[in-house]
Amino acid sequence: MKNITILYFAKLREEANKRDELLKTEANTAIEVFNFLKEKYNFSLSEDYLRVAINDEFAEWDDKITDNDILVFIQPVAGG
Amino acid sequence: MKNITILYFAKLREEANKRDELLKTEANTAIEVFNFLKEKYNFSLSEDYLRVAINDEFAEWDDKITDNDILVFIQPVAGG
Amino acid sequence: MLVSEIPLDSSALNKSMVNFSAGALVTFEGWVRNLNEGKEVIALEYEAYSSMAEKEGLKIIEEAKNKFKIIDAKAVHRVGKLNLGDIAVWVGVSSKHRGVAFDACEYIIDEIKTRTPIWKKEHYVNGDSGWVNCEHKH
Amino acid sequence: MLVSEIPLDSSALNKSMVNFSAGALVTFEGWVRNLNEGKEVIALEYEAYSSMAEKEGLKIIEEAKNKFKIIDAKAVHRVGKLNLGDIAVWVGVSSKHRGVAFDACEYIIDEIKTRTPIWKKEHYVNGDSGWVNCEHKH
Repeated sequence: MKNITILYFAKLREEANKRDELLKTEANTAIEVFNFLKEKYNFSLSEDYLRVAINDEFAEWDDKITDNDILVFIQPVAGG
Repeated sequence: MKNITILYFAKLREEANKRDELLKTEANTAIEVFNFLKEKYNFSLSEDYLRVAINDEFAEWDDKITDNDILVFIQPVAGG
Repeated sequence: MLVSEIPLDSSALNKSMVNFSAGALVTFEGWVRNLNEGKEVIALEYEAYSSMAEKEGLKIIEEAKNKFKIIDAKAVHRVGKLNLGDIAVWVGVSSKHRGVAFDACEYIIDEIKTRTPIWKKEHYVNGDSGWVNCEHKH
Repeated sequence: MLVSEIPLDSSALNKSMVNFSAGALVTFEGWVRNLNEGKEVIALEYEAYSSMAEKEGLKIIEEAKNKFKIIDAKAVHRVGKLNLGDIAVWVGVSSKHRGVAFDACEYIIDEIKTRTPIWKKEHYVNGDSGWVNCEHKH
């Protein structure tokens, strides 16, 4: 069992209706966490369209997560 | 006989020791005027290294000059 | 790179770049404009994952310093509610010779727009609003 | 393009470019720096054939507007005695999209440096002085 923090921004913040949450999880990878939360909040964006950051750094979806990690699902940025 | 004006700038101004002068001349082309003044003031810059402007526009050395023209010998500009 | 909740003062930012060994300063200002993809914009807000945006921004600036022979580079991105004509992002690059300052400034703003976690929500005249690049994707 | 005998105020110049349909402003500032070709500079003066410099500058700006899809462009060149850190020349270009603003701004400053009749005399720490690009040529 791990304790991790999720921060939400922009559209996902609006869809989750929160800025952050603490999660107790048995998930091993970032994608497992995302899939759980996508179902919980019915996110409109799929993982193909997002990147994940672990502890302020871009990471891969199948990277392992460890206790006290901070995860952020990074939507396409403002661009242009 | 034509009345023309010469304006001097930068190094040629220092060498001629004047900002401008009125010239009565029988010269037909810009290069003839320049050669006369180069000899008069012992200019350190030759026509290969200069351009000429007639009435605020770049011109050719063998362009004809006419009464009331304003001539300027354009040294290499500040560049860089 | 910094993320700022207060309006950007390009005059002060430009002055902060003064350096007697620099001959050139190239700056970029990104402004809030009144049209995006044909829709009339009345206001917008930027939201940042600030700690990561600042780290990623510093990486970009270090990359620019390694790639181009520049003296200094800085960037600041505004967050919060912005109005038409406000500065959303400022980038400044100083160098001895100007060519590399143009190249480095363009590199930095291109990378900031691609890589830093900062999002833009536009509010339109017709009452709609939306997160740019995030709508209608599944 | 204008030739100015008074110091350039880049803040006012930048503000003069504000336009709600523009999303990007790229500016170039050329500064007086303390070294040129290894010689230590303490001051310099610019001298212009102003009427022609302004006409040639306007041609350059018209060329830039024809070549690049920009909204507006302006340039101002200082003349007279300048000190270290002073702005010798300012160029600003606004556009909807930023890439062309970088290209146009670089085009304008490159052409100004090549074509406008403005000359620079440098004064060095050792007491020498000289017109840049005009010395020792016959």
